[in-house]
Amino acid sequence: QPKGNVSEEETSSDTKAEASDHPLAGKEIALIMQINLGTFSAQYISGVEEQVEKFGGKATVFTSEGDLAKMASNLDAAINQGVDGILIDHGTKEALNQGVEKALEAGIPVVAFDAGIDVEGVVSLEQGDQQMAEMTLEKLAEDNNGEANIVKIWTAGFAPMERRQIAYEKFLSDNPGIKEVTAFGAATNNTALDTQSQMEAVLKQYPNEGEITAVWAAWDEFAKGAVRAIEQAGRTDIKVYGIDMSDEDLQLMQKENSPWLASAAVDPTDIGRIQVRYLYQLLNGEQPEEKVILEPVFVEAESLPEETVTTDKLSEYVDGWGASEQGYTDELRELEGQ
Amino acid sequence: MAQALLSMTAIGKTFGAVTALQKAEFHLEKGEVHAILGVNGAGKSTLIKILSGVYQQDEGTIKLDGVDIRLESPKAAKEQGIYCVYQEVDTAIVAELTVAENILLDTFAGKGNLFVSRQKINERARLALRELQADNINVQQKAARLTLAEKQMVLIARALVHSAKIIIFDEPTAPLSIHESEKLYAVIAKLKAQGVGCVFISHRLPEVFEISDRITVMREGTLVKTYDTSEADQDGVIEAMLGAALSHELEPRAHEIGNPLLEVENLSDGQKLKDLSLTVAAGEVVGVVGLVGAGKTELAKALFGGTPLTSGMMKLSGKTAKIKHPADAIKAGMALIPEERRKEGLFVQESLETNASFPNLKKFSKNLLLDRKAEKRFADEIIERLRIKTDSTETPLVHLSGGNQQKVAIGKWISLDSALYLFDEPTKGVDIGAKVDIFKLIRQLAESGKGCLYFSSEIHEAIGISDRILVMYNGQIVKELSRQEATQERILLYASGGKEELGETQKLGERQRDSVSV
Amino acid sequence: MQVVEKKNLGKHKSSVKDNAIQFLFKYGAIALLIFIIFYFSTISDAFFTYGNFTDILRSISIVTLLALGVTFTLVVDGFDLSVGSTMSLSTVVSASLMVWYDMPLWLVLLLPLLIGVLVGAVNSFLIVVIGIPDLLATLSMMYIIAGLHRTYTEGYSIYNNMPLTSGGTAPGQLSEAFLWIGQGQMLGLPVPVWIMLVMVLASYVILNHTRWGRVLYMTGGNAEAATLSGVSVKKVKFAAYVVSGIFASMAGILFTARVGSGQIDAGAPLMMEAVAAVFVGYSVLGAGKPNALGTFFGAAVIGILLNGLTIQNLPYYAFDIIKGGVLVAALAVTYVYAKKKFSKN
Amino acid sequence: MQVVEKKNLGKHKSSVKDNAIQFLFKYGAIALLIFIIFYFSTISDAFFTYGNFTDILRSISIVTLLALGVTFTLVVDGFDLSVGSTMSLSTVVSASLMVWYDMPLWLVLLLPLLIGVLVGAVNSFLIVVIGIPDLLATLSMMYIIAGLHRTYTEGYSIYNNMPLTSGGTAPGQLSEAFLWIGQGQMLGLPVPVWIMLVMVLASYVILNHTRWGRVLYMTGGNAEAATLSGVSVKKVKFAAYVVSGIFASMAGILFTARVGSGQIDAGAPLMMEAVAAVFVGYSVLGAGKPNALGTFFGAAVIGILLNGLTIQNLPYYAFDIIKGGVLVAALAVTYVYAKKKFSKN
Ligand SMILES: Nc1ncnc2c1ncn2[C@@H]1O[C@H](COP(=O)(O)OP(=O)(O)OP(=O)(O)O)[C@@H](O)[C@H]1O
Ligand SMILES: Nc1ncnc2c1ncn2[C@@H]1O[C@H](COP(=O)(O)OP(=O)(O)OP(=O)(O)O)[C@@H](O)[C@H]1O
Ligand SMILES: [Mg+2]
Ligand SMILES: [Mg+2]
Repeated sequence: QPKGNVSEEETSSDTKAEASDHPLAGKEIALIMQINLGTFSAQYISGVEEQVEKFGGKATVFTSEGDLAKMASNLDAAINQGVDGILIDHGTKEALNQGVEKALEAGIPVVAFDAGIDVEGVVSLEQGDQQMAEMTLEKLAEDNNGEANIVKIWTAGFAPMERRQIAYEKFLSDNPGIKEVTAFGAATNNTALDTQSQMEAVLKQYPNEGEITAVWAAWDEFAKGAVRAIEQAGRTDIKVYGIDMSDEDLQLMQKENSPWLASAAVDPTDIGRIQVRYLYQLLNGEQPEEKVILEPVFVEAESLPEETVTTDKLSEYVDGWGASEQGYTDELRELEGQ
Repeated sequence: MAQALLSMTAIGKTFGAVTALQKAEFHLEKGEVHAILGVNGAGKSTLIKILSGVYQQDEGTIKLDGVDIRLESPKAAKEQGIYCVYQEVDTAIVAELTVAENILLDTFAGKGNLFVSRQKINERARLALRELQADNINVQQKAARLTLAEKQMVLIARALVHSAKIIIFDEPTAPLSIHESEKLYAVIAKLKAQGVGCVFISHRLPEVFEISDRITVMREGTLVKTYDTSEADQDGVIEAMLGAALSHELEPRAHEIGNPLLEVENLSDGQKLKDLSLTVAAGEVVGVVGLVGAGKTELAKALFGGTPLTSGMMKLSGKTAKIKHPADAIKAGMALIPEERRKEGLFVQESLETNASFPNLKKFSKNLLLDRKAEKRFADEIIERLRIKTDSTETPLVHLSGGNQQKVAIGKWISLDSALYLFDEPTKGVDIGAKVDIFKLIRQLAESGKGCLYFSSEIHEAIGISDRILVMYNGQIVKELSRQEATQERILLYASGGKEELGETQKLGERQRDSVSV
Repeated sequence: MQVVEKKNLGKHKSSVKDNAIQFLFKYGAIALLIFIIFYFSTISDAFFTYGNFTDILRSISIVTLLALGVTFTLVVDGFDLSVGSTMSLSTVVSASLMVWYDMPLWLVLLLPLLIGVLVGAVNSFLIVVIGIPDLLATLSMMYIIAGLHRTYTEGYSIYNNMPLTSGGTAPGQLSEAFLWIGQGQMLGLPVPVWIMLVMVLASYVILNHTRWGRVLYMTGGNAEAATLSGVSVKKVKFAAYVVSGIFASMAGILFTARVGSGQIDAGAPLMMEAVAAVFVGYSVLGAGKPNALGTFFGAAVIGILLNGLTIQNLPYYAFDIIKGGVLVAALAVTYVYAKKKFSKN
Repeated sequence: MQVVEKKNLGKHKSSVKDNAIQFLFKYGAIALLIFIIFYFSTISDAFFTYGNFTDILRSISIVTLLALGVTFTLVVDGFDLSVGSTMSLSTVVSASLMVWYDMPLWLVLLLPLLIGVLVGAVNSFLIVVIGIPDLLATLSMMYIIAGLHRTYTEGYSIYNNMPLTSGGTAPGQLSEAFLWIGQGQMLGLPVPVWIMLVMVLASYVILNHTRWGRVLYMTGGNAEAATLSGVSVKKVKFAAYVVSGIFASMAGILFTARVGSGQIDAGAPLMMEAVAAVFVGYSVLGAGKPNALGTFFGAAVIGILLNGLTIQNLPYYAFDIIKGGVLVAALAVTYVYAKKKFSKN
């Protein structure tokens, strides 16, 4: 990647706390990821790296191409290497518990995100998945006065997806005016494009206005594909409500007449930052709560400005975005300053 | 003396550590047929590959019409008017393309119109085939469906569509029937009359003597002597080829013929083979002769379980044998030395040891694990028994000469001690010296009480080795002749279709009389 | 003479069965396609419409381009597994040229194509000069290029005015003219469909009606014979891999223009699909070998099936079964016929 | 005589260079491995430790099993692209037997293996009876099995007491004994490492030191000659594909036991990796052909490289470049040597 058109002061974060010699400086942090896909992951990694650097440490990324066995091996490798702290992104408890226990035995603190790990002493971060699903579905119902025919794009097999599904089912049974017309979805290596093709076929199947009121996408990669398909078909009557949001998605939402009306998400960069903060709390010998729910933010197309903004500027328009203070303690803040 | 059309002087060529040619010479006049003779590996093919631009000489000069030329590629050679009909037809045929496309193959690589018209191609191809009197070949079919002889015709036609100065024929008659060979001789005569210089390579001395004007003999990569055909005699030429007089007299036969070993009744395969019956006794060599395409190979394979039968009964040593697969045949005590040894008989990338032990691996692997020492011992044994020339038992067979490979293909069956051996054209492409070794081996087998079936289209050789001869024609056994009755004339008569065509075959037979090789 | 007569006799006897097989071989694939279309049409009104068909064509345009490249390499008896990665590389490069460097359109189109040429050249270097078998050489390149394209973007996908890792935002956007390539319409058909049709036609003419095509098939059919006929097999193989690289790059550009951003790893899942399309194409009109029209047809069959099945609401996870089933059926027809043909000589 | 003398002369002259190539060919791969290990050891203390090495071995155990299967099919001159899908199928089947049906351990182990046998049988049916080329047949099967295993689970991964689509939760859990296979230790080594080592050794002995192995290699070398030497090529190919299916199933079981749940699509990404391991293995000890020790070695090289590079903090997106580079290097040595050898006859 090239150097951007950056004003000088922004790059100053480059001159980081290398020279500092506070007790928590120079820590090596391993980030073990199950899958590294798309802008969401890239932003998440950058959040982790940024926060670790601020604390004067160094982050190493282990990705596993979606392969849990490889993820478990990567966890082992990190432990062998004697890193100072471990961050886990996704995965399952069955695959990782053993390694996590080994890490704790070796005195390496662990913070996990969306991994469902239930080992004592591990801090687990979770997005408010049910809450996000509720937020978007409620908005959907509100926009359509409680009467809507919707298409669900969702896939099984991932813990967060399944949590979202629970909220979805509950919502449907509570709101009999909302009907599911059809549902599809597959997490492929090319999710957005495959979703687009399938959505096109669905649109063909329901060509008349009113047959589909809205699309509810349980993942932003799904939403992207659906949005493109709807745009290409020139359908202005169908709206999209999604969950998760990366910088790229934001651009899509901001486009004029974008069908994508709302999304609920936690800023991926923030997730990374917060996760690191909890790790440093552990490193600092503190005992934070073991289950942390990340507060989702609801982003509506209406509230976005005319000109394009990126997620790092989004906080100016959307409350609670990118400015999460979760996980900070006074001590940590002090550390950052050094 | 008039300017020679072509002079190759002091040609040298090595492949890695092997010297294929050394100070080789070859001269060709306009309008002559010039034969090249030599044992396997003498360098004939290498020489003509240099001439046709496939290889480049390491040293020496080539002059065409007195001008020095350098033949960097087959294309360059063709631009000079030098065309070649290669020994191994399949290397030069593209099976997936049509006959017409194959005939005009050379034109595609050249310059000229980018777009190709199918009609034009077909027309030109038809013309060329007509000239060869082979217009029965449909030019629009895929070349994959042609017989070997037809493929050879396509290659010859390929040379004819261009105005060639020199056409090289590398063993062109090997796959052709007598009738087809005759046609080829006529074409060569015509080319000769047009002033084309023809190079003709063959292991069949009689035909060489019949059609060539001059004969060049090569040995160990260099020229031995060039004869005017009218002044040469066969024995002299053979001596020049071998570097010594040929001692190919087989001892008179002395062994006993025993009980029937193989009895076959009414065998058919639904395709080529029809209603064949034959017997082979212990200690007997039975020759199965027929022209090319008579179905000998099919019969050998069918007996060995390689192709399914539609009817027929086989008995081995008096017991009915159900042979559905070569494995059954081997169990029943048979061994087949197939015609195409590289394709069917051997694992050429593997060592002699590996090849030799393969048919009888059980013997070399007690309790499953392979016994490498026993394998080596056995390999050494057959090297000694068959006088195989090789530097070690671990050399991959690709490095061995054709004759020696053939010996391995035979030797690998020895460990099984089979009762019945089927030899399919064991002397094909093998030079005279090695041939004699192979004949001796077959004799030895017979003397030790084995039965042998010897399939061959070399009638003279078959007469020499067999106790009894079965003549095949069109998938049937049309005649059985005892050793005493068998003469070339009679065999040829039956082999080419029986009595009713007596007049014509007689004529053919006479011409063929001396055109049977040594 | 007798031999010839016998042969003909044999032919007549078995002709009915043979003809059936021959017919199946020649028109089976097309009959299947018609049947599928017919079936879906009776089930859903939405299926047999102009709009749906142009959509299907558009949805297969990218994979068809990729498959055409694979076709060329298969024609010369090679195999290009690296097309997917090459497409990914071209996707991110074309996007980055606009987004990061604000380059003019002609450069944005030209540079990825040059990269395609380069990949083809490296592939053929490994194959022709070093002597690594095609499958293995292009497998290695598949990994290398996949790594390169991720390294180039540092794992990010590329989109308008994206924030850069070094801070700040990227200066450029995908231009309207560029997006038109992937999303525009022309004379009643989407632009990608035009591009695909032109490329299929061009490939067909080149492969079937020019000297070059003959040379390519000849090289694939029997490299030795081709050499003896004055063909430089190395150059021909080189050309085929370069063509393959170019097609992969075109597919990448089209992908970027279609989705409006430079997604990483875009090509990886399409590679196997392209290969499948080519193989289904073997069975079209009795070709029995890689051919441009067949490839298009193969892509179309798969595309139509997926479209129809989606309309049918078949669960996505069953799609692969159908895809594999079609592939097996097409291959079985081709090779059963090939066996018959072979055993008849 | 003259020829022979020349030969020897020639040999002596070029012997130094030849020997160097021969040496590189024979020991190059091993030298490379030693160098890599040495290099990483100097850079990181954590690298050259018992714990790290057993972890590396455990991390390659699954891919090695898969690769052993591929090795068997390559030995008979086939190619099994369906191993990845077969592994996925075995993964979800073994998990579902416990979670959905609460089956006893022996059934949980046996049934997936039977499925592997079945897949191998279908593969070889397509190849041997129908006559579809190996690559194409197994490619189709790859799709079909991938679709089947997703259809079986309806796209869900399978985990302890998962909720069922029909309502309620699944009755079973992965048993401790089962998990021990993937996560346990025995005599100082992880159980998967034991399994892998035993299988590598068994494959090595079978392929290199028994009659069966010889028959497999010869069938691959020249099927026609093997037939005429009394080998039933069909049965041999059948056996090779069945072995491949069994190894893939074992890999799937191991995967389930290792991660404690039945992930869908677990095998897909491992297929290419297994193939790469086998090909790197060609160059080990100058084999120049598929071989069990080489395959193990190939998997180890890739595993060690990835481990070392991760420790080095090389960006993850560059890994594929390294993997591809190692593959190219190994292949180049093998084939440059093969060319030399060939041009020497
Ligand atoms: N490509 C090659 N590489 C190495 N050695 C070769 C090659 N081609 C030929 N030779 C060697 O050169 C010598 C001459 O071979 P050539 O093929 O010219 O013989 P030939 O006279 O045509 O024999 P035949 O009667 O068997 O056709 C042999 O020793 C052969 O092994
Ligand atoms: N695989 C094949 N493809 C095409 N034609 C074949 C094939 N096998 C045999 N033939 C043809 O069948 C006929 C009988 O062949 P066969 O090989 O049995 O004859 P043969 O008497 O052994 O002759 P040859 O001297 O050539 O070995 C020939 O016309 C041959 O060209
Ligand atoms: Mg020769
Ligand atoms: Mg024969």
